[in-house]
Amino acid sequence: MTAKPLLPLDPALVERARQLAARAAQPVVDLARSHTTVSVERATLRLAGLTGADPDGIPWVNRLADAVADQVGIEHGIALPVFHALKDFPDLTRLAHAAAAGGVTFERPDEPVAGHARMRARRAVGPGFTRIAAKRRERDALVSEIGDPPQRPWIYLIVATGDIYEDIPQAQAAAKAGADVIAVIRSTGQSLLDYVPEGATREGFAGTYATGENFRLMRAALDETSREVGRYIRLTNYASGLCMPEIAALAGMNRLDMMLNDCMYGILFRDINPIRTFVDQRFSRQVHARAGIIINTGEDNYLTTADAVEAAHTVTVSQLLNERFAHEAGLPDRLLGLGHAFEINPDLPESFRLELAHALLARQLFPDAPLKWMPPTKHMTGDVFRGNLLDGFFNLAGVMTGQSILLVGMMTEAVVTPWISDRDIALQNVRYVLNACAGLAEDFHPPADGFIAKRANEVLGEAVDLLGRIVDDGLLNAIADGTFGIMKRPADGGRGLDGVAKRADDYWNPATEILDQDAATPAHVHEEATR
Amino acid sequence: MTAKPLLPLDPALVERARQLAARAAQPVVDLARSHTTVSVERATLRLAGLTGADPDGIPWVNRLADAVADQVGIEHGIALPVFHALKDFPDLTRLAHAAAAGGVTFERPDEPVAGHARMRARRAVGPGFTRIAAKRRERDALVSEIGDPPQRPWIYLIVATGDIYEDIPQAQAAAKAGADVIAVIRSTGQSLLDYVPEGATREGFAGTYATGENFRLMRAALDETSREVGRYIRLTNYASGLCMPEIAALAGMNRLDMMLNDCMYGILFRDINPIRTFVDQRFSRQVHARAGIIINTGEDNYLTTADAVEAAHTVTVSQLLNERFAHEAGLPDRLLGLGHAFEINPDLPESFRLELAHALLARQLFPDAPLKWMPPTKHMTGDVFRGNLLDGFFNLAGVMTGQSILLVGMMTEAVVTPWISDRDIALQNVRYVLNACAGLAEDFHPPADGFIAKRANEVLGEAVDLLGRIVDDGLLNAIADGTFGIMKRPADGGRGLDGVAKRADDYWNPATEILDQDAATPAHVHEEATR
Amino acid sequence: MSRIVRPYGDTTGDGMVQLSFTLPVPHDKRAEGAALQLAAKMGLDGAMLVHAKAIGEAYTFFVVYGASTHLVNLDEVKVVEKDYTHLSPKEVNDAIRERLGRKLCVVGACIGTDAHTVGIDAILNIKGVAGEKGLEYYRELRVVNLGAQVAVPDLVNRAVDEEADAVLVSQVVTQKDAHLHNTREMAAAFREALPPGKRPLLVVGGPRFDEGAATELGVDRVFTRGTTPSDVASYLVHRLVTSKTAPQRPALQKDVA
Amino acid sequence: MSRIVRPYGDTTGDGMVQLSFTLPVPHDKRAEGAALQLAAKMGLDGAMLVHAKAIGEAYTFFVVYGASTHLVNLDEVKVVEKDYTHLSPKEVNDAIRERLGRKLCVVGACIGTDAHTVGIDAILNIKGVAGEKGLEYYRELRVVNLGAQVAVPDLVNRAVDEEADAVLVSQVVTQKDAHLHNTREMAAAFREALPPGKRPLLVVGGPRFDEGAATELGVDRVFTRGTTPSDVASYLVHRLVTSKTAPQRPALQKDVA
Ligand code: B12
Ligand code: B12
Ligand SMILES: Cc1ncc(COP(=O)(O)O)c(C=O)c1O
Ligand SMILES: Cc1ncc(COP(=O)(O)O)c(C=O)c1O
Repeated sequence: MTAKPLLPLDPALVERARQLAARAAQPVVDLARSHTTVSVERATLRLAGLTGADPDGIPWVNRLADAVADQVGIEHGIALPVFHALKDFPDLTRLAHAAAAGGVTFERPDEPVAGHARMRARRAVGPGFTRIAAKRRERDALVSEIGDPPQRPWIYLIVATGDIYEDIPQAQAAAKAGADVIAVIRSTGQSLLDYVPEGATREGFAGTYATGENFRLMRAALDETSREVGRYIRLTNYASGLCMPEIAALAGMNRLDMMLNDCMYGILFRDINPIRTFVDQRFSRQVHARAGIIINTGEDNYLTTADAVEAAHTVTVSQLLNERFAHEAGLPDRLLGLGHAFEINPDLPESFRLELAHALLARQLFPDAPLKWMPPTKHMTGDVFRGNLLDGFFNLAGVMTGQSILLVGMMTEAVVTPWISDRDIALQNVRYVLNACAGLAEDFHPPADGFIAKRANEVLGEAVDLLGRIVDDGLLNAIADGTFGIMKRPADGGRGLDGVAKRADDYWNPATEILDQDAATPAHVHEEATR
Repeated sequence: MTAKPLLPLDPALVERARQLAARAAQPVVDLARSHTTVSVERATLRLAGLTGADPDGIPWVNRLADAVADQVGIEHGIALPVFHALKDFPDLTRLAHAAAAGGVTFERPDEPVAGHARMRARRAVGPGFTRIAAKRRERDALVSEIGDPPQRPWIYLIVATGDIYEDIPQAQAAAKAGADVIAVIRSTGQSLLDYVPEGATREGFAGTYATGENFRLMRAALDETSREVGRYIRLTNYASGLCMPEIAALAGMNRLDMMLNDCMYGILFRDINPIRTFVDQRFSRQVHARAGIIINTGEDNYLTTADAVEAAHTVTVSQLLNERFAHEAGLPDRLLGLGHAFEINPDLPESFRLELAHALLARQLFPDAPLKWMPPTKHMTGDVFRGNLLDGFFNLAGVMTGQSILLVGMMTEAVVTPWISDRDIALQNVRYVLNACAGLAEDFHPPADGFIAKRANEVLGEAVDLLGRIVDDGLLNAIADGTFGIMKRPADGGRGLDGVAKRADDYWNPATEILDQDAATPAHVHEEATR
Repeated sequence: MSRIVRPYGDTTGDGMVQLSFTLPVPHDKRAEGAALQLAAKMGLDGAMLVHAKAIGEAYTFFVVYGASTHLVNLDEVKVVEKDYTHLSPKEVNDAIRERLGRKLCVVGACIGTDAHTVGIDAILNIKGVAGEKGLEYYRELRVVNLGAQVAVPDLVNRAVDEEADAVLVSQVVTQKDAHLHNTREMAAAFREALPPGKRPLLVVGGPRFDEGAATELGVDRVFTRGTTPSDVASYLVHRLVTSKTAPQRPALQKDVA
Repeated sequence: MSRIVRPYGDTTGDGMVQLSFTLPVPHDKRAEGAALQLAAKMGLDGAMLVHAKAIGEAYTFFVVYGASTHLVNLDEVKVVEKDYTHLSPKEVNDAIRERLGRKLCVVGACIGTDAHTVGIDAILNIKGVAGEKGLEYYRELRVVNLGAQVAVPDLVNRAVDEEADAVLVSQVVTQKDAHLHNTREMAAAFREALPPGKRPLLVVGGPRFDEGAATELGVDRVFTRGTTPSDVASYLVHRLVTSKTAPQRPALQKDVA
């Protein structure tokens, strides 16, 4: 699906942009490698099979990890203390119960006892990774059996009732009406919860809680629907917020197919501490790489707070950084759903052609990535008639510029989380545009010295300049200065910093041990990834 | 405004199409030259200044013409009997009163008395033509003073309340909201009335009666608005139906700027007799040529009864015939608002690109004609949200293919005659597309061997074939066979045939005398017209 | 299934609806209040005024979202039940041939000033609609299609001349209720012209009719959006051929002045 | 101008409105009848069901047009009158300096789980909105912007610490009435924490609030769509500086449990 270039971009400049992105990312990668977080540690316990929650709904992984952290900290990794203590318990659940009751003393064992604990830990997380691998094979089998969507872009639709049992029929209806990908968005509050709720949930605000059980229920329902509609319907959720690594693990173990997973979204839009985010993000991406999950990045969000023309280059910069972080974590290009959006003020002269220029630029910079094309939101108003029109032109830009995943815009964007009818109207809109304009790209040839080519080059130039400044100042400082989305987030601010620890020299984690091997294995990495 | 060609059309084939159209039209032109109708005769009286109506609302032109027709027929022209009788009356109105009361005996005077009558007749219609010429100069002056719309296509909007006093504020509001051309559509019944109602009217169904007074009121209101908005707002009405020539005369005398005026619309869609229509049509076009009025033809209508893909070539054939008839009647290319429409079933794969192909074909065949681009109607449904979307793509096709006059589509097309809010939403739609995509034509280059070029050539080929068959069978037979819009209209059927007469050898009409001189004058005819 | 339902936005029972309208008032806070007043009177609870836009100086357009407090009782819904069995063209022809023993004559027209023939042609012309052939295709039907803009007296005369069993009338233009007026005028004219037993079956159709309005309009049957020729043919057979009773006329006298 | 108006389609007094909704019933004639029943209950006369489309097997979406029989009485429209004089930044600064003699302290936040800061930032940040600078630009205002997702207790504590004169809260997410619940919770918390004379002025804003709901929500003022910083600054000066009386609190006790 490599797209053929329509823009006269200077390859040297593109190369330079990538080098600068790698340089800008490196200090943050080093930071991520040298720190751990409570969520990374809990994710390890989840991979080791610990599930369930106490009567107050606090998951046992939290109760257990908290107990360990209280007693010996997390900087060495909680695996050794946990699996050492496990010698006296039949399983992790029983250990967690006891730890929650205050009845376990955790310690960091010395060799050779530590070796036994490591062995137990490796044996425990092994099945977790095996399950992820099995789910990945299951997906591959289902896709080859049932089939992929017949067209690009894939049609991506959001469901958001707050109640998994309302979500399921809506998602199934949406798939039958044409959606190829279903995203269940999360309740407004979830990203700030430092635990992942348990079980099937029916009470979310503007979205449904991401839980292992909700994942399972929805995936099972969509498997059924996939067979009915004759194409594998992909399921998406959000590996974001304070529990990013755990959610990634749950996603992998429940065969989610795509996950929103941005290197900076939580920092900027949830005020989560930057270091926490970067550490969590690396772990979760490593899991996604294993699970064959397509990540979706969140550059679209910047354009809801910043101006889409002025800040166009910040999208490009962020895409390059997300690409770099993803490659480093072992994700190949074909799993990189880099985001961008149709958010230019529609009253601006030539706004549609500016959108085409930006969308083509992304398409051409990342020819092998399944780019995610996001609909207008900021300039949507309560005028739903106009809203449906703008969504139509968004769809058109998606077709003309060869986008890979198209998030379906809703005419009620400025009004409510989508109604069943909004989705139906929106899908009808997408179907019309995809069908009526299917081959229009054949006729679309922006001249090399024309408006579109000029604009794309201008944005690329601005991106290279900004990357240069970020290399000089440091990415963390750039974020603190409001470079992305005009949100100023200092490295020592935000939530969740208390859950971060610099790894001690003897830090050990059976999951990262495996994951870091992956990242070192070129086989997982797409040929493009290392250029 | 000559458009530059995007399609690889064979010039020889285009030339052949025009030659065939001229040959197909000739017998009908001969028919039109050799017949007269009651409406042509009444139009002559209107040019001579006769206005007003009897207490039942029947215009004096009808009363007078009927009286003459009853006594001496119309085949010699009613001018001589009328102006001969006028010697005993102070003016035409008094003569008409008396004739209506049965108190006048009409006769065809012999020479030299006939010469005096002719003199009187010429002196009477002279001021009518002078008024038309003055109105034309007035328009030219206003346009150069106030200015034309800044953009192409011109935005053409329909007003249709049935009540001229509701129409006026709506038209003014529409102009302020962006309309460049206002059309007041007519009450459903008017085309079958064999007279033109008098005065300001407030009771029409799905449209407002076309009357001289309504023309005057609306034009005056729009003159006011033109100054306010800083561009000359054009006014459109319909020279169609049984009174086509009279309406044309009233339009010229009241400075209407465009008139719907098709060579076959009345035949096909109002079941008016073909001969009546062709005779009336020639006279009215001659008047329009004098008045500098842009005619709008009605090819769009065929696609509401026939399929827009199957019958695409009938549109092309009709455009070529309309062009031929118009040139023959003295209309230059710049007054030829040939019609075509976005009526392909939107569920058809590549429907939008087929629309582009058809629209480009028309654009390229008639590079100097102010083409009128008509919105979707047939496939519009009560789903107004979808309706607004389709209208957006219609607008886009208009911009991409360089259409000249864009009739604004309404999302409520399948529901009601437009509400004030429908127009506002529709204009907003047009504004968005025109503004956001202004220069998109720069990027639109359908390849010479691509889908669009192939389709355009296919339609042109089919059109040439059909023209060939029409030359062989005769246009009247083709119409009888349902060639256009699947409407079968035999030459001896339809309404108004009783108002047609073959001109006697001594037929004389002071208006046609002048108008036929025009047509012979190459000055009036655009250089393109005669090729 | 519950027999009482509410509109559905994204949660069962939420009652959500979308509404838009223009008020003839300039756009200001009072206008917005007026829009919400109307929404409240229409029974919207917690109405959200999500869009307000001036149209010129004297009008404002609004979009409102809110929860309708009204309940829909499915048991109280009145529908015109399909009182006839759906027949294939062959069944129609057989029934007419066997039971009536002569061709059944149908006269069709668009009356008044209405020139929209696509709908009636879809029913009558061989070409048909939605993959079905029109009534002309039925061997045992004799179809006289008068076309558009037929004056009511002309239609009555022709129906009498043809000894029509059924008259099919189409009305598409609805502005100022033209379709209703014309239909009533037509029904009255047939009543005047012919005694009860002699009148043809009167059928009207068009996209904006209410199927339940037959009695009120003085006709036997109303067809609306999505009608196909076989619907009409089946109905005609049911009413004119297979029904034991003579075509039952609605109580015309009391409905139409 | 008449004080009684009706919606306007294309003729004065026609009452025309457009309506759309989904019913949780499969698409059939009964569903269409149900849609018309709802339209009738909402007061639509001669409602036309112009579009009906199945959404899956259990839902049907409808578009209805019709004439609303309800009248809008402009005299009965309740609007929150602008009870303050609109001031320029200079006038605001002068008034505070001259009459209050100290800076006026404003604490702003998005509370609950709401992370939509664009609205409150538009009011507070220098950048502002609609060509106006935000409150930070006003020399005599001290602005503390706590950002998003602030827990109510944290907001109260901070307001106390800063001795805030006014608290500005934004709420954008309205699903399940989150904005109303959060606002009531916030108002109650301030009531509990501080005695009447000591409480800061409570102002909430967001696109889907009803400006008339202040009393009911237990706050002093509600701002909605299209608010600009100078609206807020002028209001603050009016309530906290120029009004002779002390900031008048609505009767909080009786409204919120
Ligand atoms: C095609 C069309 C035309 C064509 C008509 C060509 C022709 N020979 O029929 C042309 C271009 C000539 C035309 C002209 C006008 N039109 Co027109 N037209 C339409 C259009 C686009 C489609 C109508 C159509 O063909 N539908 C397809 C058929 C198959 O559907 P149908 O009629 O509903 O029929 C089905 C059922 O209703 C039923 N049915 C219908 N009749 C009958 C009869 C019987 C006995 C039975 C059993 C069933 C039945 O069965 C059919 C098959 O399922 C509509 C807009 C739209 N999209 O609906 C406007 C529309 C109907 N037109 C309209 C108007 C106003 C006009 C004009 C009056 C405008 C003017 N002032 O100049 C003119 C004049 C016409 C006149 N004197 O009546 C308005 C009517 C507004 C209203 N609600 O009152 C509409 C809605 C457009 C609009 N929004 O303004 N029009
Ligand atoms: C931008 C945006 C975002 C950005 C927010 C970035 C940020 N830092 O603020 C991002 C992308 C992060 C985001 C995320 C989400 N969003 Co959001 N978002 C929007 C969007 C597109 C625009 C909102 C906006 O910025 N408006 C512009 C500002 C200037 O307008 P305003 O807020 O109305 O403010 C004005 C007035 O109301 C008033 N005002 C507002 N507050 C205050 C306060 C005071 C004191 C005063 C005096 C005045 C005042 O003055 C302002 C200036 O005039 C809307 C859709 C839309 N077009 O409206 C959805 C929307 C608000 N989001 C929505 C949702 C559901 C979410 C999510 C919860 C989705 C999810 N489940 O993941 C997330 C999570 C956010 C969370 N935890 O709250 C829904 C809310 C649905 C509802 N009605 O409940 C909306 C309507 C979209 C939709 N249809 O689904 N979103
Ligand atoms: C990249 C990305 N991550 C995550 C989210 C979801 O946010 P939350 O983490 O609050 O559920 C979004 C929302 O749009 C997003 O764009
Ligand atoms: C070419 C043409 N003439 C005339 C008319 C108007 O019809 P009438 O003559 O019935 O007013 C139309 C309507 O669309 C038209 O397209």
